[in-house]
Amino acid sequence: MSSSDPLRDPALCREVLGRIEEALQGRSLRFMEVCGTHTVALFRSGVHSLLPSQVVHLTGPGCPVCVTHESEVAAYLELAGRDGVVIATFGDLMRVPGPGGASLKQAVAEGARVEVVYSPFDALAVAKANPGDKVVFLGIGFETTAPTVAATLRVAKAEGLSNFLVMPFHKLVPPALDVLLADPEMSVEGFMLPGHVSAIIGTAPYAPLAEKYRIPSVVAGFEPLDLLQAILLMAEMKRQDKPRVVNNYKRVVSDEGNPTARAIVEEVYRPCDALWRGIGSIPGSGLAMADAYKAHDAFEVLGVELRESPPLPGCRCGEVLKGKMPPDKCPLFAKACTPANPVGPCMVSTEGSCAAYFKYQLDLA
Amino acid sequence: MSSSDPLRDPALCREVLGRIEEALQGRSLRFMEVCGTHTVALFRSGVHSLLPSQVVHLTGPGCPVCVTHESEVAAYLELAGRDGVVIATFGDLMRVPGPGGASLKQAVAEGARVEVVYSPFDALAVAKANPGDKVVFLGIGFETTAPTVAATLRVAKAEGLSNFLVMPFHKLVPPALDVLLADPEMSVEGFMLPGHVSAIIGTAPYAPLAEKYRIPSVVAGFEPLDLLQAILLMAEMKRQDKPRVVNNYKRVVSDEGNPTARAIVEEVYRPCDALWRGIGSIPGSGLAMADAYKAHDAFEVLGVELRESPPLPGCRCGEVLKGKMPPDKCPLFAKACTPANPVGPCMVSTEGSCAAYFKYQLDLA
Amino acid sequence: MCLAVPMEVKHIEGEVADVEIGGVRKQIRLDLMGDKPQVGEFVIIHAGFAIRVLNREEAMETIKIFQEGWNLELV
Amino acid sequence: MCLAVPMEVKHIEGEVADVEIGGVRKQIRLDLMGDKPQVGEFVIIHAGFAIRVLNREEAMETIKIFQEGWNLELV
Amino acid sequence: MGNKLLLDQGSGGLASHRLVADVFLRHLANPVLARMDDAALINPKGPLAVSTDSFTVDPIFFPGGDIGCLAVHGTVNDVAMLGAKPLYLTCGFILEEGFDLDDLERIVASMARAAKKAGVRVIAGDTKVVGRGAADKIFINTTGIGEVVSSRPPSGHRARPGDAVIVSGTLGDHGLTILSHRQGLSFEAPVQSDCASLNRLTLKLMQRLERVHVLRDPTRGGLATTLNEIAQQSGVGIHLEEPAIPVKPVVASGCEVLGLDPLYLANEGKLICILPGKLADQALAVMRRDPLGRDACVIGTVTAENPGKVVLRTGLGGRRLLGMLEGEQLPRIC
Amino acid sequence: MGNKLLLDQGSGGLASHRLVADVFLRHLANPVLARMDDAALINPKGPLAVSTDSFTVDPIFFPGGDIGCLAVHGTVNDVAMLGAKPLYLTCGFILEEGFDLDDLERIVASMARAAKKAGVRVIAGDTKVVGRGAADKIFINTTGIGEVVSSRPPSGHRARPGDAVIVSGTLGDHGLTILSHRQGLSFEAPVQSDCASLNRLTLKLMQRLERVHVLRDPTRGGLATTLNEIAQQSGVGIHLEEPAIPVKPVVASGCEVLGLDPLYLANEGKLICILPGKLADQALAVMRRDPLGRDACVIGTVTAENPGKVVLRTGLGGRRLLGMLEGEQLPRIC
Ligand code: SF4
Ligand code: SF4
Ligand SMILES: [Mg+2]
Ligand SMILES: [Mg+2]
Ligand SMILES: [Mg+2]
Ligand SMILES: [Mg+2]
Ligand SMILES: [Mg+2]
Ligand SMILES: [Mg+2]
Ligand SMILES: [Mg+2]
Ligand SMILES: [Mg+2]
Ligand SMILES: [Mg+2]
Ligand SMILES: [Mg+2]
Repeated sequence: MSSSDPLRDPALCREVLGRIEEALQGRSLRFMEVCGTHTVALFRSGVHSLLPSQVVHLTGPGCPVCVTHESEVAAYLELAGRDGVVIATFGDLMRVPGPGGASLKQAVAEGARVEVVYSPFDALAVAKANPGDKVVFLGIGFETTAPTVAATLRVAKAEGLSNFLVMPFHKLVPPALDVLLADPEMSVEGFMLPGHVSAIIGTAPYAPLAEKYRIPSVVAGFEPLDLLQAILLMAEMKRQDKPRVVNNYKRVVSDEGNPTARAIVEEVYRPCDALWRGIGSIPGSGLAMADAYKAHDAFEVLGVELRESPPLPGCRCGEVLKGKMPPDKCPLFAKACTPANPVGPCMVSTEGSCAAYFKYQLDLA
Repeated sequence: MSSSDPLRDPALCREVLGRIEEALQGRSLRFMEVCGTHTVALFRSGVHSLLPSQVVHLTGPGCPVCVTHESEVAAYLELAGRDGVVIATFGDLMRVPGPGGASLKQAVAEGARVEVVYSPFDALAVAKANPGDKVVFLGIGFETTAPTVAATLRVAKAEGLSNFLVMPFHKLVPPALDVLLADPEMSVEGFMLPGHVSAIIGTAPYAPLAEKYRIPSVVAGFEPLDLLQAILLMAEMKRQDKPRVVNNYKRVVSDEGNPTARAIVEEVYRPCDALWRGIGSIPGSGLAMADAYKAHDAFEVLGVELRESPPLPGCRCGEVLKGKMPPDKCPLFAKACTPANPVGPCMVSTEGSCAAYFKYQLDLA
Repeated sequence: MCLAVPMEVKHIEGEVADVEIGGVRKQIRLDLMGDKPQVGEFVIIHAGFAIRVLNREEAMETIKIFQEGWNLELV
Repeated sequence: MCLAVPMEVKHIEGEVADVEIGGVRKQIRLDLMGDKPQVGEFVIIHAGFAIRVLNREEAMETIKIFQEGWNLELV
Repeated sequence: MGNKLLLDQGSGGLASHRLVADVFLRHLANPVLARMDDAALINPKGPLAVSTDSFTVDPIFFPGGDIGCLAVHGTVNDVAMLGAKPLYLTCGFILEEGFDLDDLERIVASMARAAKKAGVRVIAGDTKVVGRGAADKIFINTTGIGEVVSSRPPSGHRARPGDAVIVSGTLGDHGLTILSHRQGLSFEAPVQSDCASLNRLTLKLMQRLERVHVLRDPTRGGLATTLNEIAQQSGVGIHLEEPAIPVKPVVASGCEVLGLDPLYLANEGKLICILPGKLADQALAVMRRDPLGRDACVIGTVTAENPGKVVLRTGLGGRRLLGMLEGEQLPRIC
Repeated sequence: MGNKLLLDQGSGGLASHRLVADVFLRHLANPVLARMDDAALINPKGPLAVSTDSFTVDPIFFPGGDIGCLAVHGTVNDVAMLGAKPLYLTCGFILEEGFDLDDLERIVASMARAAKKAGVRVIAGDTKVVGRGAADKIFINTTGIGEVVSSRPPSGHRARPGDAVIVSGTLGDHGLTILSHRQGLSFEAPVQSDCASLNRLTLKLMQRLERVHVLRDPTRGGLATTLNEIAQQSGVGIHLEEPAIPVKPVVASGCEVLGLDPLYLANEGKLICILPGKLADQALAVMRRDPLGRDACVIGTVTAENPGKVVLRTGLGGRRLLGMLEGEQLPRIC
């Protein structure tokens, strides 16, 4: 695999690496990415293995799959087991474990009808093909994904497709960042901000990062050069002691984000508290169905409730997700907890912090 | 395969064979069996190959499968093709060809849902297992079988099993015998009367055979000795010129038959005209659903009609069924018409006259 | 037409009987039997229903006629 | 989170666009685009929806900064 | 690992490797299989007999056996029918997502026992898992390889007039057992499948009686179909004595009830042996000394007349054709 | 005969015989198969390589091939990877009642062409027809037998530090082709399956380069999985240069869109060749002269460090593990 894309240019990247060393002036930089795709990009590109040892990479709550709460998994598994229900979902959720290790993969093996779709819009086709069933789309995802589900619901409503339902499990990033930053143990010196979430929400919601917490923050893309630039920018800001929110992904992210997408989300959903796996409830960090869309709310129509499930014993995901602990310091890591038998959510998704460490990091192997 | 049953005793059988020769006194005996199980029993036991050459065996309309009319096949195939319909049937019907050679076997291959059952009562279980579908039992069979279907319908009605339907295609033997005997070309000198039909209807309906037509007739069982005794009795009656109806199957058939079975048939069905394959319509030879059972009448509930279908080109089944022509004299026999590609119904069922000749008769091979 | 086999009644419960022949056991219906058979009797089974009790004396009779001199009296 | 890829718009019909990258063609939805993209523009696709038009000048800009002297001005 | 099979377990990835190690290798292991290369390396002495069969039997567990041991017996027997000594088996599993892993293990353990008893080794395998509803529980393909021990291996083409036709035991046991457990045909019968590997019996026959003309196992289609094939391949007639054909009373009764003919029912542990008439007694003696041939008997002869046909002489001395059926027998009422 | 498959056609009776004659024998006939005995009689020179695989690919027709030719290529290749000359195939078909007979014939004809091209003969077969819904259209098992031509056949256990790792061409073509035709993932990509028999190429390699250590076709699980297997079997590390790994732009793009990694996608006409580093150029020269090895290149080396692991050096010079996946890749949004 090779690319002539200048954003992947080895020479350019090496130059930036050199600049990072210079900017650090021998001091450390503890930075956190809050986007799972950044986690994976850092590892897959090899950037992670090339960073100077002073750069400490912490992984935040960066994957909407990982943060799906056990109670949420239990709720959709309960539906998956019902007759007359077809679950439509992004592939990412298939292996996410719920209480007792149950997953959609297992539910299918036990007879549940589950369709993996590429787009929520494809789930509409599933609903049309199964008029006698309820087709329940699992609405996971951050601010990037929520609008795609909302837009699909608008079409379903307009077409009167009453057997298309959604279980909204969306999560919002800024409230989660607030919780992280409010934690007194938090020692992050820079944030790599999520590129595609920002494409929707713009840069304004990040203002407190620089203003209130004085943490250098960079909205970053996903190419090697994007990653290195972001780290360099954080290092520079730290060196100059000029914390700001820098948008270094302008080719995709504008300061105002995507107001059309946000308007659609506001039409279809309303904010609510949400359960984050490993973290717990975060006020205002979720989206529930707006009244006008209740007829498509799987919770409402099918009478499902989130039931408290006990936290996974021994799992330190909460600390990992908050950046308090690197994955390989969890006592279960690579022992009781592996991608085949994930104890915690961070080990599940390809994007999960623990899974990325397990899969990509050479010196752990 | 051997049997110590005296009814299969070779020595006894040989003695009866000798007695037949004696009784014939060099003259011929053209006898007809009107029961397909007799046809097959004559061949399978080897009796057919042992009969003196003066005994000419004619096969009558002896198999309720063979006589199922193309129009009737077309009607149930139409239903088999519908969504929400499950056909339940005796195995015998699976290969019976309708117009264009279509059959239930092919319908299944094309997606129809068809369950082969041993008993009509088993079809009730199919109906219970598929509450969302209409389960249509194909009510073929003569007087022996009609009561089993009628009794099943009584239970279905009592249990309120509204998705259990029947298509009554039953045929009655005495009206068909009347038609045969009324044919001026008819040259039969003896009737081997059906054992199990008689178990239901008794012997009274056969009275005209001896009285009006002066034809020796014997109600016969199905063991080799039964068959030979029946032939001997016919030969004796012919020799003595004392035509009668003799019940030589008293272990199963009483003169009054089974009045309980007949009463159940009378409750559930009413007589009607029926189409016989190869023969055409015979007045009063069929059974239609009585008004009290209309709710279980597939014709009524699903809106099916028998549509005239063209007779099969070249097939001489009509003549074979009437005993006018031995199967191997049909020009299509064993050439265009084989059990694999039956042109006419007589080639279809194991009991079909042409099929029996094709399968069992050595000198034709 | 109308394959039917004799099977021995082993047990009766309502309209259902357990019947047996040569070790093969089935459950069959008795709806068509005016007088219910006795356990130990043979019934003739067609399509899952008993249609007759087998008359064993008559069965022997048929054979005896032929064994004892062939006096075919056609009365 | 949120895998997204840039794809070139080849054809638009209502809320549906045909997009392409490296020979791979898909149909995607434009519901989230306030200003519809032009044929020939690149859009960022996430879960079957276009979420942004790719700003190519900005793309070049990022690289140029680094190619032309590293003047990281943090304004 | 739950107790239901997941698609992942057929993916070729880690879950597949665990399944292979935990179930297949654990029960079937031997040094050839354990290499886990793309192909197995063997060094038999030619010439070889090779046979393949897929097993789709439903129910997968039945009195007397299961789909696993059947898959071993069936292919071992086909190889043995060339007068060969079966040595190697390959196994291809097609499994339905959601299949019970305990059942899988039971089946694989049964295969292992059957293979051990027959003296064959499983040298190569393959596992595919297909989505729920894309297969019915489990299908197994086995391919067998054996060393041919005779310079003139038996063949369906070698029946000659004057040969005796021998069967090694009662017919229809397997077929009736399967039917009696088929949904909708509920009847009970104290009968079990005869499934067994016949290779030790055939080897004895080959060693003691060099001039065996035909060996064949009357599986699908039963005795009648298999004899018709031989009659056609050899261009001879086959004349059977119906009273000599061994059928268990329970099988005969079951067939009468359902309107079936036991001569068309499948057997999975019986063989037909055709050889010069004067060797018949010797062959019977060899067979009857083996538990699998205890009920062996001569059921007929090969004739020059009626070439390509099978003719049955009934108990009464009458004769009739015993032809091939169009397809499978279905229960009948008439 | 209608144009939909009937259960009768798998019954072993007349309908079965006609199907075998009209479809299977017509296309695949050769003297060994035509004997139609229980087993085929062959006389190869040992030692032999034997491999079995079942094919359940869906869709059954795809750009570049179909399940029929794939069933030939796949097993021919596994046999070839032992440095053997594949000569014989057995085929087991499991067919769903109602399957289109024209499609069946098309598939069998495709197998016949593939077998002819690869120089192998189908010597034994089996056909089962299962009820509607009990299988998904058609499954094919093939078992292959080949003569081993080398005294030290290649094996996954023989990779040694200092060896070069070569692939014969671009990766992921087959996997992406299949994905692009899978229901619900509708995208179009001008790519076709690479499915092909590699036995002529491997034979050339074996003849010109006696010291080939490992040959393996990276099918299910792709390059990454196969190299991990080899690393574990040989107890060595495998270090890859990511920029050297050939992937077609369209495959790379398709993977980016779906969130997949082409190194885990199946290939059906590619091989991995591992041999002493100093022979790498010679091997490349042999491969590039063959159309199926035109794009061959060295992608890495075998090392003593990191035993059992595959390590990738990225374009930037960074390194990371390339592990095995738990199961099949699923399209992702994150
Ligand atoms: S290694 Fe496993 S248990 Fe530990 S934090 Fe990660 S996911 Fe949780
Ligand atoms: S041989 Fe065929 S065409 Fe002729 S009468 Fe019989 S069934 Fe009809
Ligand atoms: Mg391989
Ligand atoms: Mg075979
Ligand atoms: Mg076999
Ligand atoms: Mg394989
Ligand atoms: Mg199933
Ligand atoms: Mg065989
Ligand atoms: Mg293989
Ligand atoms: Mg393979
Ligand atoms: Mg076979
Ligand atoms: Mg299907």
